Amino acid sequence: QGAPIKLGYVSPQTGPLAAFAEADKFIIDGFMAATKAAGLNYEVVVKDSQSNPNRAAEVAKELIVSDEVNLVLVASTPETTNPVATTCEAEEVPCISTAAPWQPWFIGQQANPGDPASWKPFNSVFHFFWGLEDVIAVYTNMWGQLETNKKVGGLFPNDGDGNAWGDKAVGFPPVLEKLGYSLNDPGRYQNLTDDFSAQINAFKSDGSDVITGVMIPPDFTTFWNQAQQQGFKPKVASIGKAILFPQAVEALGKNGHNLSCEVWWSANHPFKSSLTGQSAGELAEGFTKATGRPWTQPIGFVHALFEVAVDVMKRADPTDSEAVIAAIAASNIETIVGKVAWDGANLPPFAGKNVAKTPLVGGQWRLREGGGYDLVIVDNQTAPNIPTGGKMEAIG
Amino acid sequence: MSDHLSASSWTVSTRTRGSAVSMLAILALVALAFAAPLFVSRSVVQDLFFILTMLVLAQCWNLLAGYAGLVSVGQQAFVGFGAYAMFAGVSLLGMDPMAAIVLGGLAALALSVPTAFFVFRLQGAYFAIGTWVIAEIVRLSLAQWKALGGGTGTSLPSGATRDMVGVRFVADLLGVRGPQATDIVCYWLALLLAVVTIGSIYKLLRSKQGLGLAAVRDNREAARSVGVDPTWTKSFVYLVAAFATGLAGALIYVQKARISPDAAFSVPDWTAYVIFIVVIGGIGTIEGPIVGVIVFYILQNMLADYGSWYLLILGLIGILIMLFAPRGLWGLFADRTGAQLFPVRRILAGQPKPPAQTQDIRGSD
Amino acid sequence: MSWLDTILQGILLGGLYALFAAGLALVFGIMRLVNLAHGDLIVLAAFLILVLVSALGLNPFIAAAVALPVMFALGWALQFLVLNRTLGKDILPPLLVTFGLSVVIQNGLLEGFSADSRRISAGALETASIQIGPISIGTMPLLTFLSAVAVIVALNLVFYRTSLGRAFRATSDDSATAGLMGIRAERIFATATGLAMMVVTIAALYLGTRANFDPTMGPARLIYAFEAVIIGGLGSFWGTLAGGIIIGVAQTVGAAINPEWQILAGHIAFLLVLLVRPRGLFPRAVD
Amino acid sequence: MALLETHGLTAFYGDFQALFGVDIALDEGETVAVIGANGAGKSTLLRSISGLIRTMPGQIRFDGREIGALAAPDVLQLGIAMVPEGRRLFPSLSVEENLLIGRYGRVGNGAWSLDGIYDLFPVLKERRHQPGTALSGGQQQMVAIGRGLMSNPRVLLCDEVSLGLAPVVVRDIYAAFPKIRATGASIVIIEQDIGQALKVADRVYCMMEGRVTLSGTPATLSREDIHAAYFGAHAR
Amino acid sequence: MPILALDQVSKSFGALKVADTISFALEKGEALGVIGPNGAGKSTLFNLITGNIRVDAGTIRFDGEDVTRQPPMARCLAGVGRTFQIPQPFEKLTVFENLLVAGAFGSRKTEKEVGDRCADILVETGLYPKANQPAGSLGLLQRKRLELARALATDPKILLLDEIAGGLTEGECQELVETIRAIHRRGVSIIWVEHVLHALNSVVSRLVVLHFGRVIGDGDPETIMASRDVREIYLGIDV
Ligand SMILES: Nc1ncnc2c1ncn2[C@@H]1O[C@H](COP(=O)(O)OP(=O)(O)OP(=O)(O)O)[C@@H](O)[C@H]1O
Ligand SMILES: Nc1ncnc2c1ncn2[C@@H]1O[C@H](COP(=O)(O)OP(=O)(O)OP(=O)(O)O)[C@@H](O)[C@H]1O
Ligand SMILES: [Mg+2]
Ligand SMILES: [Mg+2]
Repeated sequence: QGAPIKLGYVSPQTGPLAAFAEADKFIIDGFMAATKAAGLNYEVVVKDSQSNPNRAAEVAKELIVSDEVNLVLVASTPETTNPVATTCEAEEVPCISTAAPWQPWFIGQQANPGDPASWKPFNSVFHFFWGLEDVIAVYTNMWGQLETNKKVGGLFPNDGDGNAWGDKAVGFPPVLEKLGYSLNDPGRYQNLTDDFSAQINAFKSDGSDVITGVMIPPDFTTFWNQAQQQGFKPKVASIGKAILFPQAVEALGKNGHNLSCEVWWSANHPFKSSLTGQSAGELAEGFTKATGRPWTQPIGFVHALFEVAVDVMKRADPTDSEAVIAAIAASNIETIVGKVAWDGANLPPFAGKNVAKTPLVGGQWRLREGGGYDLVIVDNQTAPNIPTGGKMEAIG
Repeated sequence: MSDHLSASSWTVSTRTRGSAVSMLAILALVALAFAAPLFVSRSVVQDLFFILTMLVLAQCWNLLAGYAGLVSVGQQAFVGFGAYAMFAGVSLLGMDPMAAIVLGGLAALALSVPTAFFVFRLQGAYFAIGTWVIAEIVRLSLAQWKALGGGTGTSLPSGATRDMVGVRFVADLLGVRGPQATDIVCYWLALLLAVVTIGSIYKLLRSKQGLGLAAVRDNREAARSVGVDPTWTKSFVYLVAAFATGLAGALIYVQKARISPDAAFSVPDWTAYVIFIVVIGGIGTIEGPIVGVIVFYILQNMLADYGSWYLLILGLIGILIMLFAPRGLWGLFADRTGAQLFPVRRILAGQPKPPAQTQDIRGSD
Repeated sequence: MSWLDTILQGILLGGLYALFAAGLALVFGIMRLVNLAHGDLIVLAAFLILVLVSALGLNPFIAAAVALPVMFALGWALQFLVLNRTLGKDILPPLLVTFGLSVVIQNGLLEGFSADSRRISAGALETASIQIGPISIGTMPLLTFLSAVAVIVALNLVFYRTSLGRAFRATSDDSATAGLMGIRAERIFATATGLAMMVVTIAALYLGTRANFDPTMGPARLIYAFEAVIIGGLGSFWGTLAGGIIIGVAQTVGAAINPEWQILAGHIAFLLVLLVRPRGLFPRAVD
Repeated sequence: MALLETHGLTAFYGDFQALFGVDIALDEGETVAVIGANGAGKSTLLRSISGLIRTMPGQIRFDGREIGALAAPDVLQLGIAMVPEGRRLFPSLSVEENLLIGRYGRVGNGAWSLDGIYDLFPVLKERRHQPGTALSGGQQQMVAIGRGLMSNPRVLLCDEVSLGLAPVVVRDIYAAFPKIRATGASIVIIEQDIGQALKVADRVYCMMEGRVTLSGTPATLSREDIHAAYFGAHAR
Repeated sequence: MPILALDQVSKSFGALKVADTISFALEKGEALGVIGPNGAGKSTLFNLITGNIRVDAGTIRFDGEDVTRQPPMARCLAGVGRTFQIPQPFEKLTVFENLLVAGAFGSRKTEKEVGDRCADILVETGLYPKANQPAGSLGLLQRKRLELARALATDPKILLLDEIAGGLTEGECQELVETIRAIHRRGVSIIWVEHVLHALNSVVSRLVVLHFGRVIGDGDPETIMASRDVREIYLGIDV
């Protein structure tokens, strides 16, 4: 058997993004148990990015240079995935990344993000997740279920996600226009803004029925409260990132009811782990049992990251980077988040090589009797194999 | 007073007994460091790069706070600005990264001129806050620069660092892969920058300007009365520190190859850690930051896996040292042993003239 | 009407910043102590209120009232045991010690409460508002602003109408001579920091109910607080309120032009004020 | 036994020794003057007593207690107030506030109140709301004395209260001393003006270079003795 | 042409007038004494002459040139040397370095060029044994000597001395007087503020009396000392 296969894993375990990594230990423990049971010899070197892009780049370099890992895995938000992937690309070390929409990942690593002609594919880094086109489709499908005036207010911050979502070429604006929605985008605000009266005034005077955007939780809370205070009550609010985690929705008190968001993964997704054979429900339940906390969406993707890694390593000599890279490119595997294959399906040609897409559906947070919220899948037009749990409802 | 210059035989020197020995030791150490990539592993080179770049930042901050009394909490402005200028040079102008590093330094220098104009209107604590606000403004402004990714950030064109001047040569010479050769070239640049920075600071401190700087720090009013121009003296130091900080920032980001406003203008990474390094080692000495950066590196390696405990302990150590050993570890050591690697004291030696010659001015008792 | 609303919202926002800044102004004015941990202390107080709310099921306002004496004691001890040792001619020791303290508090909170963002629930008040003509004013922002004014009035009363306030000013002027009057400077300083922590608690109440907070968000607000204090002029509480309002209005007006300008506009307003008046709007006659 | 006495009092500023074994005594109700040249150590003596400079515990006794090691606020609480050299009014406080601050560490309910001070120095009443530093030097000195009295001290230490004041003003200030004595307070004054000192004091100490070189009642001291004690043997 | 001429110089701190239309001139090589009660504005007058404080009104001419608007650095270079009443040493520098700063900056020379002269001044002022000690470690007397030494190091044409004899013993005072006389003999003009009158009067040939920021007397020491104002206001002798 010889030396163990060394995987390096970077995620934001501390700092503001720590919620994304809360299942890391649970998943890696499960991964080690499963591989051992299967007679495989793996070692995982875990590094904490501290939610800091500088630190993420440093630890990636450490993984490559000191730990000499065979493959780097990285998850959660462009702030973590991009510095790590950039480092791996420069070092010609294979890297698989996930849990960030592919545009901020791919375009965000281009030298001149503003000039599509200059974009180049990468050699050794790969990403699987959904993209903006998916979230746009999911959101507009959800909105389509309701009667609205098709006026949309956009809240896009000046960060990796916000710039991609609001991008005039690849983001929301062109698609919404095509579908007959009018988008009111007042401009990029900075994260941790204390006042949204400018946006609220703009949406109010426009009479927007729909609000969308990709916000960090504190900003959405600030916005949503202020909107209610100012008497601005849209029918739909579909917000990325901010209401990903149940705690963030609970922080809104009763005002979180019927907020909608994209669903990357849920306990009801009809997929199984290729590694442990667990269903999505079983994985989620295992997590809750182990930690006493409710399941969250990133769990499935972190698990899938390790599934892909094992699958790749089965098909290549772990010590041969070229071979590993080739094996990643040739992947075609059913994971707990669905099929992962870098086959260029549903992607523009420039991203086809490095990006694989997973299915995305839409959900709404529903206030449970006796407190707490449930995430109910309300739209599956983009992935009919994922069952819905209800229909889209307008906010109060 | 010309008659006073005649007979006496004074000598003034800054050397101490051990200083020639320590100079030799330092030279040997630098030579060793230069040769290091030949016999140490890549990860050691990597760590040394980190140590050297942090050392440059720490020396610059120490020059400001320790020698000029300018407590800045906005040095990240120059790190980030230098780094962004380097990115602009490489990505937008197609420059070689090596040249773009120089561009980064110059850009930071250029930024420091209007900045100095503003912050030198403020005193003490106001100065500190002023520098911080300026850094925020620079960060927010660069976050609007769409060509370099705005708030998202951007990466260097893949291959840019591999095509950097000298990398191919080093790769062939040492028989290493491209990325490793890039690391080695960056390391040598960091070494060069650190040596030149320390050397220049040392030279500055031993020069007339350094003396004036010390006088201004000790007593501004008295300094003005003996002909020292405090504003000019401080501005000069501020500009020099900005230039070196910008170079270091650009170099650090050549190595990282990815930039975003939050990363490049990070207060913890480029100012907080730097302050800890200086405080732990000992403020107001050249040796202090050197000791500090080594201790900091060891602490980071020992504690980095403990997440927030690491920072918590670092914070506590900083507080304790400030309260109980305000002159830092090097201060403790130097107080016990009197050791000095970089002496700047002007020691007067020689004999006063025989009393007969001073008769005319002292009078008889 | 839109501009009126923009400015009004800016003024209300300025109340929040002034509240953040008032404690800072007190400590800065009396001891020349630049407390870089101020933002983190606000977050700490917010967590204290949160714990009281969730553990005892208290109404947040009552919880804040309970937290007031606790924070006073904490501030008193902090100043008496630690910060008093750093006071002197040199501004560096207090700066560095409070900086270390900031790191310690942040990471201590991270250990204790994780990085999750939290919120103190104020129930229906959160979204309530008052309609005045075409403009609606959020009840919470209004309460925040009124609290800021109340805090400023209270601080002014304490500072200028009580014997404690006289002792504050006297000690600030000349602590050795104050000692001759029977004033124990260390305790006066400790009391000042204790008071500042009470203001911090009030600020924390509004920070915590307004939006989510997490252990690392202190410094982001600290800079606005410093700006408010400096624009206002050392030791002037009304100046601090004015400073907060200037920054708040600059932000909302900047945002109305383009949200990209929101935060930048606040900082630029700060620069402009200082360019014209390097010692702030209402500097004290003697320094 | 004397109310306040020093035994072999020594005092240092860092390495510099300013007092070399000073013995003085003050009885209840008595007024004592300390005279001496610039730098003789007079202010240092008062600073030591008032706790601004810490000394050996046993070197100063007040009312039977050793107070040498006490800090200034503790000394004040025992009933010793000081009017410091150079007045040292608090610039951020108004005249009235400067007076009120004197009451901060007040010991007991004695004779002195705001009204009492305004009776003593009527001119202060008119200017009560002005900043202390806006007053003329003489008025400032009145505030400083009033501030010292507000704590109703048993002993009032006055350091050069007539320094740099016009003679008329000096007369006004000295006119107040009998009234202060009438309340039973004991007083130590430091005075450069020897004539003035001899007029108000029951006893006089003369200091030079950190030592007491002469003491006695005004009646027993000749001008020549004082002059010798003042300038040392080589006086011109 | 006088080396220094003040014309109607005024300065107030708030309501407090510390210099009130002061005018006088000093000839080259003259030694002038300034006396007056504490707080009369003597030190302030020095600060106005050196530029550490800006005048509110009036002009100051030095060596024929109007220096009213010049900063202290420029006036120092032009030849104004001063001591501070409360000594202001550069505490972390050694005594010798204190002089080097003054020498190098105050006369626009290199350290090398002024080293010897600074050392000689140390000997002259009796500070030589302390040359390599930090100035912060000096006692008050030596700090005062250092003030004088540092002022001399700038190679002044005029020397402003602020109460440097206070607190000296008789013998030390005598020594100081000799030193100042020697400096004076080399052609340096002197203005000396001093309360130790016998020392002052053994050096100066003219006295100016300040009171509440006004010049109330200007003349030869004998007449001034005998004048009614001075006896009343300054000496406190009953007339
Ligand atoms: N803070 C200080 N640091 C060092 N030395 C000091 C300090 N204060 C006073 N001295 C020195 O101590 C000695 C005694 O000073 P003190 O002030 O007691 O004299 P004094 O008799 O009150 O003189 P004066 O009449 O000038 O007020 C003097 O030599 C003085 O220079
Ligand atoms: N920077 C300042 N701000 C306000 N007032 C000042 C300032 N400097 C001096 N003063 C005041 O100006 C007056 C004159 O002070 P100055 O120091 O010139 O007196 P002086 O004649 O030198 O007295 P002394 O003999 O005690 O040294 C004093 O009342 C003093 O308090
Ligand atoms: Mg005295
Ligand atoms: Mg004076």
